[in-house]
Amino acid sequence: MTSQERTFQVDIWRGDENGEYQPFEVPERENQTVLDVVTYIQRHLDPALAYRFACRVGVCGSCAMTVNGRPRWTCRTHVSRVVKNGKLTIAPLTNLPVIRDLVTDMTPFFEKWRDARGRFVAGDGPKNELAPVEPESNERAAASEAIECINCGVCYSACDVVSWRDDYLGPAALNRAWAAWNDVRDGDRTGILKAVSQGTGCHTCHTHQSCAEHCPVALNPTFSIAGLKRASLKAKLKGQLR
Amino acid sequence: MSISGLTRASRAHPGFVAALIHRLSGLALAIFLPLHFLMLGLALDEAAFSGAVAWSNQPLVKISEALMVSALAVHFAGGLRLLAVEFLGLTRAQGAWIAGCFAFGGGVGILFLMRAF
Amino acid sequence: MLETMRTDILIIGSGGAGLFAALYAKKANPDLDITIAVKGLVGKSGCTRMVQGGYNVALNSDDSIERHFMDTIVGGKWLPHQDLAWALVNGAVKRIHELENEYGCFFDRNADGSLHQKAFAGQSFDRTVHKGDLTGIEIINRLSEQVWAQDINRLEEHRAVAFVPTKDGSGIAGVLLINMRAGSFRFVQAKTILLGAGGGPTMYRYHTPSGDKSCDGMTMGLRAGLKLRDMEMVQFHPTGILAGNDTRMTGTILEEGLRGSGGYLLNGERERFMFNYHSHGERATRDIVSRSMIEEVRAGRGTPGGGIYIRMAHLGPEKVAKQFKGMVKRCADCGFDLAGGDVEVLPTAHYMMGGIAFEPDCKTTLEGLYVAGEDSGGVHGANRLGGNGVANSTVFGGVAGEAMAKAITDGTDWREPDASVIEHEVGRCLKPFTGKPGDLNAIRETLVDLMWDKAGIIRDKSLLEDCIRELDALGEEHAVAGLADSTRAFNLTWHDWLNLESQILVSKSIAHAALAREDSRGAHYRADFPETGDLETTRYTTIELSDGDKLVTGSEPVEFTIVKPGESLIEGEAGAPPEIAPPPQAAE
Amino acid sequence: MSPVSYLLQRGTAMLMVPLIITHLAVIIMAVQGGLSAEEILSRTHGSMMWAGFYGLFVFAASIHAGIGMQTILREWTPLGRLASANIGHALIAILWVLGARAIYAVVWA
Ligand SMILES: Cc1cc2nc3c(=O)[nH]c(=O)nc-3n(C[C@H](O)[C@H](O)[C@H](O)COP(=O)(O)OP(=O)(O)OC[C@H]3O[C@@H](n4cnc5c(N)ncnc54)[C@H](O)[C@@H]3O)c2cc1C
Ligand code: HEM
Ligand code: SF4
Ligand code: F3S
Ligand code: FES
Repeated sequence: MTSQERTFQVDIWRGDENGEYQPFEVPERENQTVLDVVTYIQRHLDPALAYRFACRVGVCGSCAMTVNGRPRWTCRTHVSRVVKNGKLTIAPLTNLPVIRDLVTDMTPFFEKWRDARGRFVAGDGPKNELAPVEPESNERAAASEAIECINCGVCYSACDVVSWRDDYLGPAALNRAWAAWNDVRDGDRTGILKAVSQGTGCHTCHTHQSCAEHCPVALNPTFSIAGLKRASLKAKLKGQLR
Repeated sequence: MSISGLTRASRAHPGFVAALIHRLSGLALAIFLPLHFLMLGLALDEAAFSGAVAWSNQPLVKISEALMVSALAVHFAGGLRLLAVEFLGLTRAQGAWIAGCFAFGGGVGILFLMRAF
Repeated sequence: MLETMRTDILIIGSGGAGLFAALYAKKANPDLDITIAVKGLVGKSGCTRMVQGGYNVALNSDDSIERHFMDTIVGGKWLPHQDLAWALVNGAVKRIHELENEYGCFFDRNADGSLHQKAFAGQSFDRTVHKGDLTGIEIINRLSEQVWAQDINRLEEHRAVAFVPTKDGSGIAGVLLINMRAGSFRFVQAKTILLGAGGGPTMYRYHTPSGDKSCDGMTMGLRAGLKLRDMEMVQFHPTGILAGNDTRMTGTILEEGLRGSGGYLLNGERERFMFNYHSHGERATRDIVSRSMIEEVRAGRGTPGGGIYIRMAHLGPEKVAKQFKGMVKRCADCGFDLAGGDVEVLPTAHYMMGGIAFEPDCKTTLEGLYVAGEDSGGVHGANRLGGNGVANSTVFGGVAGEAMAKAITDGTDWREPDASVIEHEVGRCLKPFTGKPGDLNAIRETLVDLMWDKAGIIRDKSLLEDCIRELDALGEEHAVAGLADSTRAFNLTWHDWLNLESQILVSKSIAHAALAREDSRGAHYRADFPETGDLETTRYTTIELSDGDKLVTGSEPVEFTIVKPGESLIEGEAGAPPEIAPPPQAAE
Repeated sequence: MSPVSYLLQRGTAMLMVPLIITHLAVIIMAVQGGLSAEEILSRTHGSMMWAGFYGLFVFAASIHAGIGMQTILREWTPLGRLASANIGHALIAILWVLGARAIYAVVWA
C-alpha cells in the first residue's frame, strides 16, 4: 500500500453468531466490488478471513452477504454504490446459521426448497418428444417470470417473517414452487399446492415485499406467493388438497 | 453483538413500513375492541352510559379517539391494498398505493378532529 | 484428524457431469449409497452453471446427428477422438429429452411451442437449445433440486486432494478430501469413483471459469499416473472484461453476440482493426479474433488498460440496452457503460479441450475410476464448439453414472487403500503450515502473467521454453512457501496454496504439450509453425507424470474410425454457417 | 398460517369492507358537535337494521382480530403455535360475548 493511496474503512464480521466486527483499512480502486474488498482483506490483511464465492459474475448465488445492513450479491455490487460516509460494514447473511465470518450454512434454505416441492415431477407425456408449450401462454409467461432464480438466499435473508418464525418456507422456495406449478408438463401440480399450503407455507407470507425489493435479479417472489395463495385456496375450496 | 439490530436497513422500504403500520394499527384495534364493547355495554345502565359518553367528550379523549379512527382507516385502506396484492396480483407501484393508504388514514383522522372540535 | 467413511459411489464435483452421474446411478439402482463431494455447494459451484449460450443437439428433421458430428470433427481440426465425439452427438439428443421431460428444464420455445434452437458459431445448422442467455442456471438448478430431494449424500465444501490407490496400484480405493469447513481430512472409500471437477484454465491472467476451479482433477489424475491428452488446447474467448488486476470481474465474459450483432472492436486509437487481419472483421471466429486482438496490443496499439475497446453505441444505445439487457446490466454493475460507451476487453481463457484420456464408457486406466466433463480430454480435439461443452459434461456424466452402477451390480467391491499414500498426501497438504510464510500473492501474479505471456494465445519455442523454466522455478518457490498457522477451518488462503499447486502442475503440462505440438491448429497457435500440417497423419499429444515429478510428453496417431480427412458424412461444408452467414447469435 | 385461517381472516376482511365504510361515515357524522348518549341510543334503540349491522360486524371483526392476534403472538412472542392459537381462539370467544352484550345494551336495554 503506497502512502498516496486513498483508503476507506471496512468493518467485517468475525466469528460465528456471537462474533463481532473488526475494522480494516482497504485501498480504493476505480473498479472494485464488495467481493473484491473481501478478497483484498483475505489476500493482504488477514489470510484467515472466511467468505464464499464461485462464479464472480452473478450466476451462482454463492457470494451474498449483508452489506451496510442489506443483503446483496457482493460480486456484482460496486463499492461506490454502497459505501456510506466512506465506510462499509460487511456481515454474513441473516436468517441462516453462521459457519464462520461471512459464510453461512445454506442447508435450511435448500431443505425448504425441497419441502416446498420446488422440483419438477415428470408427467406421463411421451418421453421421446418435447412437449409443445406456447411461449405466450399464461402459464409459460408466469413460469418465465419466476424461473431465473440464482438461489442466492438474499430474499430469504431480507424476509422478516423468516426471522420471526424459522419454520416459514420463505420467498425463494415458494417462488420456485410457483414456477413449477405453472409448468404444464408437471405430473403432480396439486402436490405442489399441498406442499405450500401447509401451516408454514405461502399463507404465512405477510406481503412485506422485502424479497422483491432485494432480489438481485429482479424477481418478484411476492407476486409468486400471492399466486400460490390464490391457487391453493381455490384447490382447498374444491377439496383437492386432501 | 448481533449481526443486525432492530433497525435493519433492509427494512427501509415502503412494503415493510406498510406491513409494520398495518400490524401496529391492527394490534391497537384489537386491544381497543374489547374496551369499546365494554363501554357500549354500559348502555345497560343509562346513567353510566351518559357519564361515559360525556367523559369521552374531553379534548384528550377526543384526540385519542381520533387516533383510533385513523388507525381504523389506515388499517382498512392498507387491508384493501393487501387484498389487491393477494387476490389481484397487484404488486407494482406499491410505494404510491401505500402512500395513498397513509394519506387516507391521516385524512380521516383530521376530518374527525375538525368535526369533533 | 482423519475421518473415514464408505460409500458405494463417490462423485467429485457437482457440475453437469457430477449431477447427471448421481441421478443416473440412483436411477439405475436406488439401493446404492451415493455421495457427491464438492469444493463449493452442490449446484452452486463450477462452470456448467455459468453456461450462457446453450446446448448443441441435432433435433430438427433437417439437421442430423451426422451433421452435428461433422461440425464437431471439423471444428476440432480432425483431432477429436471420433468414437467419443460420436457418443457426444448421439447422447445429446437423449439428454435434452431427459432434461426437459424428467428433470423439468424449461428451454425457450418457438411461437408454435416447439423448442427454439439458435445459431452458434462453427455450426452448419442452428441447433443450440437455450434458456435465454442463462441456460446453465436452468440446467443446474433443475438437476440440483432433483438431487436435494433424493437420498444422495452431500459432502459440501469438501475438496478432493488425492486419489488413493490399492497397495498394488491396480485400482482406486478411495479419495482423500479436506473438509473445508472443519479444516480436517476425510478419506472416502468407494467402489467406483467419478472425477467431474471440471478442469478450468484459471492459471491465465484473464479467465472465465468460476473461482473454485483450479485443475485439481487433472492434477490428481497426473499424480495417480493417468495419461492426459491435448493439454496444449486451451480455448480463449475474445471478449473478457478488463477492469484492472485487483478485481475478480476481470476476465469475465461479454457475450459473443455483441460482435455478432455488429459491435466494433477498436484499438487504443479508437480505430477498427479487425479487417486488417481477416475479411470477416469482428465476426471472424473466436481464435482469429483473439489472436488479432493480442497482435494489436503487442504492436503497441492497445488501450490504456492494455486491451481493446468494444463499442456498441453506434447501434443505438437504447436498442443495445434492450437487446443485451443482461450484459449491459452486468457492465453497469461493474461501473461501465456498454450501451453508450467503450468498454475495455481482452481475450480470456475459457475452456480446456485437453484432459484425462478416457473411453466412451468413461473408464480410465485406473480400475474403478471414471471421468467425465471438462476434466476429460479427447472429445473436442483442437477446438470446442460453443454449445458442445455442456453437452459433453451432461452426456458423459450420465454414461458414467450408469456404468458405475452397473459395475457395482456386476460385483465390484470396495478395495483396500494403500495407507501410506493417505499419510503421504495428508503430509503434502499440511506442508505449508510448517514453512515460513511465503508470498502467495506474488506467486499467483507471476503464474498468471507467465501463462498469459508465454503459453497464451500466440506461442513459440523460445517463449514456451522460458515458460517451462520459469514454471519450474515458481514450483520450487511455491513448494517452500508457508502459511501462517491460523485456523484451518474455512481457511481460504490454505486453499489458495493448494489451488496454486494444482495450477502450476497443469500449467507445466500445458506448456510441455504446447512445445511438443509443432503445428498450429484450432486453439493452439505457434508463431514459429503457423501451418496446420498434414491432416491424414494427425497425432495428439499425451503427457504423464513419471518418477513422481517428471512430465513426459508423447504423441499418438488419431484413429479415424468413422470419417477420414477429405471425407464427409454430410452434404455441404461442415462448420460453415447455414445459408448466408447470419451473425452468430452466440451468447457464451 | 393454515389455508383455513387465511380464508377466514381474508374473508372477514372483505366482509367488513362495507361495514367499515358505513361505520366510519357514521362516526364522522355523529361526532359533529360532540357525542351524546341520547343521540347514539336514539339511533340504535329498537332498530333491527343496526342490530343486524353490528351483529355481523362483531362476528367478523372478532374472528379477524382473533386470527390476527394469533399471528402476532406466534411471530413476536416466544409462544409456540399451539399457545398462540389457543389465545387467539379465546380472544374470538371473549369478543363475541362482549360484542353481543354491547349490541344488546344499545339496541334493547
Ligand atoms: C462463462 C462460461 C460460459 C460457458 N458457456 C457455455 C455454453 O454456452 N455452452 C457450452 O456448451 N459450454 C459452455 N461453457 C463450458 C461449460 O460450462 C463446461 O464445459 C462444462 O459445464 C463443464 O462441466 P463439468 O461438469 O465438467 O464441470 P463444472 O460444471 O465446472 O463442475 C465442476 C465441479 O467440480 C467441483 N470441483 C472442482 N475441484 C474440486 C475438488 N478438488 N474437489 C471437489 N470438487 C471439486 C466444482 O466445485 C464444481 O462443482 C461455458 C463455460 C464458462 C466458464
Ligand atoms: C375492512 C376492514 C379491514 C380490512 C380490509 C382488514 C384487512 C386485514 C388484512 C388483509 C390483514 C392481514 C395482514 C397480514 O397477515 O399480512 C389484517 C390483519 C389484521 N387485522 Fe385487519 N382488516 C380490517 C379490519 C380490522 C379490524 C376492525 C381489526 C380490529 C379489530 C383488525 C385487526 C387486525 C389484526 C390484529 C391483524 C393482524 C395483523 C398482522 O398479522 O400483522 N382488522 N387485516
Ligand atoms: S428469488 Fe432472487 S433473491 Fe431470492 S434466491 Fe432467487 S435470485 Fe436470490
Ligand atoms: S419478504 Fe417475506 S413476507 Fe412475503 S412478500 Fe416476501 S416473503
Ligand atoms: S460469486 Fe457467483 S453470484 Fe457472486
